[in-house]
Amino acid sequence: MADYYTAYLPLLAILALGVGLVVAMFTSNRLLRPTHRTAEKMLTYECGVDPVGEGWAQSHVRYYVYAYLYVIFAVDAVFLFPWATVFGGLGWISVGEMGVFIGFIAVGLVYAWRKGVLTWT
Amino acid sequence: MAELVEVLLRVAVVLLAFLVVPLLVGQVEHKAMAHMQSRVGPMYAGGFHGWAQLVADGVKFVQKEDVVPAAADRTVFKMAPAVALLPYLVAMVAIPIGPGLVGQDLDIGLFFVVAVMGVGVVGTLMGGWSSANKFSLLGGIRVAAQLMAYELPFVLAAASVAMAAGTLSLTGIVEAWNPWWLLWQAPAALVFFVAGLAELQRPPFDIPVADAELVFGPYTEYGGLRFALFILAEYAGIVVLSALTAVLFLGGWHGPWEDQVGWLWTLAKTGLVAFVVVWVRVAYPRLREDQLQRLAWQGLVPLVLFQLAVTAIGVVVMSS
Amino acid sequence: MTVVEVLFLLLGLVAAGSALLVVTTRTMVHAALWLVVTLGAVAGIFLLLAAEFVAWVQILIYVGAVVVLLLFALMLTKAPTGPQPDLDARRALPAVAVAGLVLAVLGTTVVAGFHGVELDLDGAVVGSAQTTGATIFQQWVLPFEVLSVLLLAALVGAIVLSRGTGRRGGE
Amino acid sequence: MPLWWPLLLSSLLFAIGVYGVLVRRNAVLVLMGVELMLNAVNLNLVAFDAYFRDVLHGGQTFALFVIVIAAAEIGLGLAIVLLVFRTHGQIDVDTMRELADREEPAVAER
Repeated sequence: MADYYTAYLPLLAILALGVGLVVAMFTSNRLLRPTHRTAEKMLTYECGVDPVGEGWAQSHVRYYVYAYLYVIFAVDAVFLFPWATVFGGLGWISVGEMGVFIGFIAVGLVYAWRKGVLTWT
Repeated sequence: MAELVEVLLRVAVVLLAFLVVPLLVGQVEHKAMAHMQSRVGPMYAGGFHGWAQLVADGVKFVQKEDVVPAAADRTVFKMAPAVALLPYLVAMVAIPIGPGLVGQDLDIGLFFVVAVMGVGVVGTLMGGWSSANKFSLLGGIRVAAQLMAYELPFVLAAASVAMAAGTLSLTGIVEAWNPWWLLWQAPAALVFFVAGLAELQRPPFDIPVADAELVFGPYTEYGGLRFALFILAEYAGIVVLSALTAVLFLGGWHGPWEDQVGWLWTLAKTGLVAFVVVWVRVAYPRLREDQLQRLAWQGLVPLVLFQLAVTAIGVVVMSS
Repeated sequence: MTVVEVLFLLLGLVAAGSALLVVTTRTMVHAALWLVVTLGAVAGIFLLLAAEFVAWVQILIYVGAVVVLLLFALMLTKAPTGPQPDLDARRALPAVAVAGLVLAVLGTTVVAGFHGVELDLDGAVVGSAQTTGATIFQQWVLPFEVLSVLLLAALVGAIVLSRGTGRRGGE
Repeated sequence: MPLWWPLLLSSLLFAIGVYGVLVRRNAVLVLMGVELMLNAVNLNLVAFDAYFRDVLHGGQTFALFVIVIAAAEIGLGLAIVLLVFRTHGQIDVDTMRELADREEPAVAER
């Protein structure tokens, strides 16, 4: 157990150092930078013209479907990693188990394909 | 106590590499791209072939005014670059360049790297949303959709290597590496590299930041140091991707005289992959958004699923 | 107190505090971002409790995917920058009462039931990828396979839902 | 570490999740409350796994399964939310009453 915890010590250290690095960068930035706030400078950038409407463009829901496809496949990929470390010893049966699992999800991908979710309309 | 000092030393080296190597890649990009386009690129800063150009850029960025648009969500806007940058730093801890030459060899190293790199997308979405700008928001959503579409083949290709090696430790994977993996794992290597390139939003996969359509996507409102951090994240990403490709698929420190100069082999392979990243930027035009998604879902994912089957059969046949 | 205990208390404090902010903040996207903090802190606690693989799955799936889905949904439903006054229904008091009751019942149960029981982490088996893989693919195969059917159903459901509006075009 | 520490934290997270589900009107925020509750459950599972030193790692395995199911659930939930947004233009759960029992007969029956 002690080994397990010390293995994560560098991780903690690098996180702290990384945050420190960002803080140091912005502290030096604060010391060196000029500040001249003008109303025009604070405007939202829209290619040089005054901003039109609110900052919210309508986005298409198809982006969401792609994201959801990823989520489903990511949770599936998660099981591949522990499986990768053990299936050599378990042999064909284990490959079959994973094959059934992936097969079901691949059916989902084929379904999405057939329904035209993957083609941009 | 000595252990603690050693840990700090390792971490300090990782931090140093994180600060220096991305700059090297950036400089190589400046010069290589220039010569491919029959220009000379930066020549002035530092004297010899403009070697200090990026240092000068950094000095300039630190002195620039910190502009936060009035409509933006200030806190989120300010945090976003750091959230996009830090995952790459953390991921670098687990990448080995030689036997024992690693920030920390985690048992779960490969999965850890993949998981941590997935966090960066939150930073981009934060930047896109908090800018309160139409271009930024649409760019942010595109980035997120792209990252998610390509994260999948990326993760699956990584899983293929893990299956071949039978371990998730990055050091263990290099030790299990064998030259014939170059053939056996070739589709996975291709998928891994292409998907990684797309995740970094590098050309030809840079539609979220396409200047003709979206100004600069989620980074439109950013300037000065915060912008520099986003750019640094991109180059740190190139380094992490190249190093991972070298370690997972090109055999890391394996090569002639690997006992003496193994780490040089890792660095050379990393440099080679990084150069290909730069080359691809100059050589290929940008993909359209629909082509981008089609390549991921109808090209890379089926290919890598096929690779997984090949790997599984190969491993079981060899072990029985 | 050991280092592990101190870290646990810190992470627990972060998790509880950010969870409170998730349910009280008036800016929608901030709620999602505080959820990231909560989930990260809980992942840290998983690491402390020897569930190594589960912790990194939590980061990959929750922070890298589920939160992104939530942010997507917020952006697609036009979550504005700046606080919204009408995010909460006017039933904060009953809600506090119910939540307090839940906490009181659960809290007294676990404290009374497990008071003085020590969680000895020194001898715990780390849930590394190998141990997790060995247990899932030797002991829990059937639930694992059923999971794939569930995921397929969810995927088909989501595709049908996000394509199903064409027929109701008039609205 | 006393076993009740993680358990109490888990109860606390669960109660906070319950509060969020009850008080929020925006459907996406309600789902975030649900996520908090699921995380509380996972914390419990993992804590007991460490306590029992389960050879089968039942706690951790089920925590994994819960994470997977939670991901599927929230994605489906959000798909429904987006559908509601497209048909109604808003996602306030208090105004979605199409499926509610009505006191008086619906107008359409005339």
